[in-house]
Amino acid sequence: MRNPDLDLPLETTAFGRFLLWLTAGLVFLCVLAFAVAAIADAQLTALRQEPRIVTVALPPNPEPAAARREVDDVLAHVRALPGVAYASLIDEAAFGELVDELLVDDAADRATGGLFGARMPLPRLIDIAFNPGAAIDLPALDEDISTLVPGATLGDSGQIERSRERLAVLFRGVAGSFGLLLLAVIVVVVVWLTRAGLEAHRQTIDLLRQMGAGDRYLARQFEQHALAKALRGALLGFALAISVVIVVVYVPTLLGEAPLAAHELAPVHWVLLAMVPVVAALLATLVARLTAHHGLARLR
Amino acid sequence: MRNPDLDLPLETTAFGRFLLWLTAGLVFLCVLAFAVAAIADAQLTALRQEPRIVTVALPPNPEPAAARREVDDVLAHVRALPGVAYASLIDEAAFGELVDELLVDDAADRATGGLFGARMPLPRLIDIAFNPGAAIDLPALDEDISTLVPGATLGDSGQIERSRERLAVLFRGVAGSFGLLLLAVIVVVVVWLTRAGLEAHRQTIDLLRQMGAGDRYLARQFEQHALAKALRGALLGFALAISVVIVVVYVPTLLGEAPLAAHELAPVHWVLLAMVPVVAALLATLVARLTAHHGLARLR
Amino acid sequence: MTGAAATILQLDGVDLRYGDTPPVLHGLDLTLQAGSFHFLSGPSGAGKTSLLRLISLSHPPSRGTVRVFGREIDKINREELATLRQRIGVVFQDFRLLDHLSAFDNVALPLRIGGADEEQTARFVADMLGWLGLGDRLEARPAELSMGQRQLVCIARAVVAKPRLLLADEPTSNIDAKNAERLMNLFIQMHRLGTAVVIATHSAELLRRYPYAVLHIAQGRLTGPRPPAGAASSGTG
Amino acid sequence: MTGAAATILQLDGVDLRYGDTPPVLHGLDLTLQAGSFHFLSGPSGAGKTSLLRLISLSHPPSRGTVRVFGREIDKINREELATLRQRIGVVFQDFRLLDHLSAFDNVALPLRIGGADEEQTARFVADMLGWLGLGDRLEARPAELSMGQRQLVCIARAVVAKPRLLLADEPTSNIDAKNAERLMNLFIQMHRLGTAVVIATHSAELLRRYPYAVLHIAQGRLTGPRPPAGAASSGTG
Ligand SMILES: Nc1ncnc2c1ncn2[C@@H]1O[C@H](COP(=O)(O)OP(=O)(O)OP(=O)(O)O)[C@@H](O)[C@H]1O
Ligand SMILES: Nc1ncnc2c1ncn2[C@@H]1O[C@H](COP(=O)(O)OP(=O)(O)OP(=O)(O)O)[C@@H](O)[C@H]1O
Ligand SMILES: [Mg+2]
Ligand SMILES: [Mg+2]
Repeated sequence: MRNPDLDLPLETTAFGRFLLWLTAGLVFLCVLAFAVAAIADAQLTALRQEPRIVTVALPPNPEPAAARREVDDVLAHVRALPGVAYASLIDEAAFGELVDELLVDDAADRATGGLFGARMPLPRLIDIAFNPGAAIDLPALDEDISTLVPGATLGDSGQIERSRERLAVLFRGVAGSFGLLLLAVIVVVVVWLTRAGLEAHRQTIDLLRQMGAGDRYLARQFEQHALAKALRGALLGFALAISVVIVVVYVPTLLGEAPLAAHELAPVHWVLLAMVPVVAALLATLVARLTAHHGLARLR
Repeated sequence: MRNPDLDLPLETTAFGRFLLWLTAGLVFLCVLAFAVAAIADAQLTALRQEPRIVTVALPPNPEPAAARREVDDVLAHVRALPGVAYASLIDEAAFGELVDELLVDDAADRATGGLFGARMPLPRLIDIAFNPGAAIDLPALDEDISTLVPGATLGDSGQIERSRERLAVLFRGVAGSFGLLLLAVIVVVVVWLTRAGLEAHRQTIDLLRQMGAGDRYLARQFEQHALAKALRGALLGFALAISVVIVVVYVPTLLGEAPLAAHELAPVHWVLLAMVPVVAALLATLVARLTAHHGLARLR
Repeated sequence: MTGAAATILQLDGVDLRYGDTPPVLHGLDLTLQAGSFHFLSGPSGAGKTSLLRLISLSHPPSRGTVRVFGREIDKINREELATLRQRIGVVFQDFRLLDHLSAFDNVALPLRIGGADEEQTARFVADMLGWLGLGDRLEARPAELSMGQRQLVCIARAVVAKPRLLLADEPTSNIDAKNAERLMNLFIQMHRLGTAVVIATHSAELLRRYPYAVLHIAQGRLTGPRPPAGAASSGTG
Repeated sequence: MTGAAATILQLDGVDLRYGDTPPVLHGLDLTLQAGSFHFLSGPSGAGKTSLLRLISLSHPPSRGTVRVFGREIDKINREELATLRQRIGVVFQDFRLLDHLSAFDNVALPLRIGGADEEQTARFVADMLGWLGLGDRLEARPAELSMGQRQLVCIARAVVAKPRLLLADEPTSNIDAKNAERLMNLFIQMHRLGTAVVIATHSAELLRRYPYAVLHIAQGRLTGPRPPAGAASSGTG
């Protein structure tokens, strides 16, 4: 008449009552943590996709032939380095314009020849672009170049990017570890709830055993219950977490604040996030089963 | 022989088992949320303490008398505005040095007179410093100034600060509300656990009533239990959260990354954070008492 | 019978029903005087326990009025009800010992709830359990006692606070003949000291051996008090 | 006695102790044949329930060997133990019904655990409870039954799967005389069909009325099987 799997009243004790909500809470936090890691990862990828450009400044040299030689030496040296995508002299007129732009706001002024005209001796700048992700030994490069051309200096425009990169790596690492930690917490919680369930239903278990119920019969009840509750809890936590991600990430983007760039999340990130509740529920089920079997084997 | 408050075996059911851990988890999250709000608040205070400086650029004017008059007009107009702390002309030699510094890395070069010397006509710059927190109508100021001196422009260095300010306000609001929400969750959890406790101990409660135990006798057991468990849980959660704040905030600062500036947290912030576990524990106790009384009144 | 013939309990036209089912008890009228002694008999499922639930104020009547110690229970507030219940001792048919407490603490409950001091409690409880032959099992949990021993603990708990009304539901169902006689003597002693006693039993033996009035319940209706069933003498206590 | 005289259970020099306390049972030797019938008597706390715990394989002996259905229980693995237990029916002194299940589902448990199909289960259970007079209470939870009714449910659960060994601990403690006789007839019927029956009781009445061997336990030692106590005739079943 009734479902024969109702022997153990798991609903009425901690195991049944709390598994759903604790799983929901933990999966919520876990998905949030992995979302932060995914955002950091996406930004890291973006940062690494940008070719990194370092600028070399050679001091002005009034003698055209020597100047040309210096530039050629540096270009030849740099192009031979591994990881360099290209290296080129910024043309002087363009550099003049750049200086004008930096100091003069008014287009009209600039049209009349700017503050400096093009007659001033300017330093010669060489842009070196490295391949994405290439390992660059900037101090060594600095030394090489000042040996080639005394007074030549290496700009440090790469510095800020590298700091952001390190920050993204840090965030990805911390958030990712936190997410894994939370999965471990789910395992601990399920072990703990299953033990509490075994404890709370000790007398009923003894009774069912007396009637000839084997470990498999009993453990199956914990397992099925864990699957049902943990799956529902995990989906609930996932839905909440994804809502929060959307609210926190996209709403400020719409408001024009864009503190985080989630539109950069790749499909693989979304797939990984969607796997969290499934993994959590399966983990809970497996752990409930193993804990129940282990606990039952110890009870007499 | 035994403690007479042991009548209800609250330890053995959800109420006793989970109150501590759930309080610990929720207070942990709550303290983290309030810590984020406090950091945002500290940064907001810092941003608002910085005098905001806006720079006006007047186009070069080769005629000294007219040039001086233009500068005086602008200074007079600006100093009359409400909220202006001071306004002053940046001296030309210093500006020349600034330009040199911007474009020439080498101290030796600079000592020989720099790229430009001091003979070039440069735009004249006026720094306007506003009082902290003053409301500034920048577009109106821009218009006034270009009426006074055609071709004068207003730099927009204030723009970035305002965006950071809005972001800090947003973070403070969101994190603070989340913290309050978590306190509300604690209330809900305690109501829920107390109800579960009443339910689970229904038969024992009936028995104690049959022996003449009044509501106060019974509710006191829930209340005392809640106080003991919630206080321990809250302190545990607090200790964990403060450790996380220290690890996340100070360790990167030591590593030189400083994504957050927690050394700016004021004593009042620390006091408020320290109050979270106390408030949570008292709230839990009060709610357990009221829920128990209410629930007991309904049970027959 | 010693003690003034004050009315301890009075039922007038009382029905009792559980949920929507037909009433289990119909139109009961009953008066219990201080220092009275009644057996309550009837077949299994007749309503003996249900009647004791009414009398012990643990289940409200569906119809009619119940007065205890001169008070109509519909008109009593919760605090007063608790106080009245402290004067009633109940031996439950299913014992209802608290599993997590020792025999000692189980028996001490009514004294502690009544606010007795710990020293007095310790003395009373140890004396009572000692007299019942459980002096060496004070610290045992109910699960560590035999069924008869549990029943003795339940009886000790019901009588330790010297109630003015004692209701015992099959108090000797798991107890051997020798102990049963000791218990009957205890109940008779209490009745002589002024406690009103009602003992529900299906044991023809008890009814035959002890010369007290019998309330008989069948099909939800009460007959009696009938005069003692047999003319046997006994009850040396 | 019908059925082959196969040995169902054999105890050799068995002790039983709980924790560190002195043994509750000492040096027991006992053999139960298929289709035998024994009463187990003794004062409260003598160890009747403890002996039944040994026989029902729910508590291991502290010393000595226990053999059931020809197998020594120390040498049986967990799965086989479960299978052996399915052949033993136990009427617990404290019933041990599952509160959250209906009377029907409680009685169905052993059949379901044994893997019987639902249709057969439904028929067996309804027949059994109907015969015991609980046909209209199939869906009642234990808390909604009188104590005697609960005891009947417990008995129904013990016998429904037709065990080869039936252990009943005070099976009539809360049951009126008429029902008690019906139950005894049921047990006698099962014993005639080959089930070994052991009934623990403190009721001198039962021992007097039914002409079966009595195992007497006192101070942890077993005496008997003694021949039937009285020479009374009875047991019309
Ligand atoms: N909580 C309940 N809900 C519904 N029905 C109930 C409840 N308690 C008892 N009953 C029914 O009321 C009737 C009387 O029960 P009661 O326990 O009073 O009988 P009793 O005379 O004490 O029997 P016994 O001798 O078996 O203890 C029975 O038919 C029983 O099934
Ligand atoms: N789990 C246990 N732990 C410790 N002692 C126990 C335990 N169970 C029983 N005892 C003790 O063992 C002795 C025998 O108990 P048992 O329940 O076997 O007696 P019994 O003959 O069934 O008595 P009754 O007629 O009262 O049911 C008793 O003194 C009892 O206190
Ligand atoms: Mg009854
Ligand atoms: Mg026993």
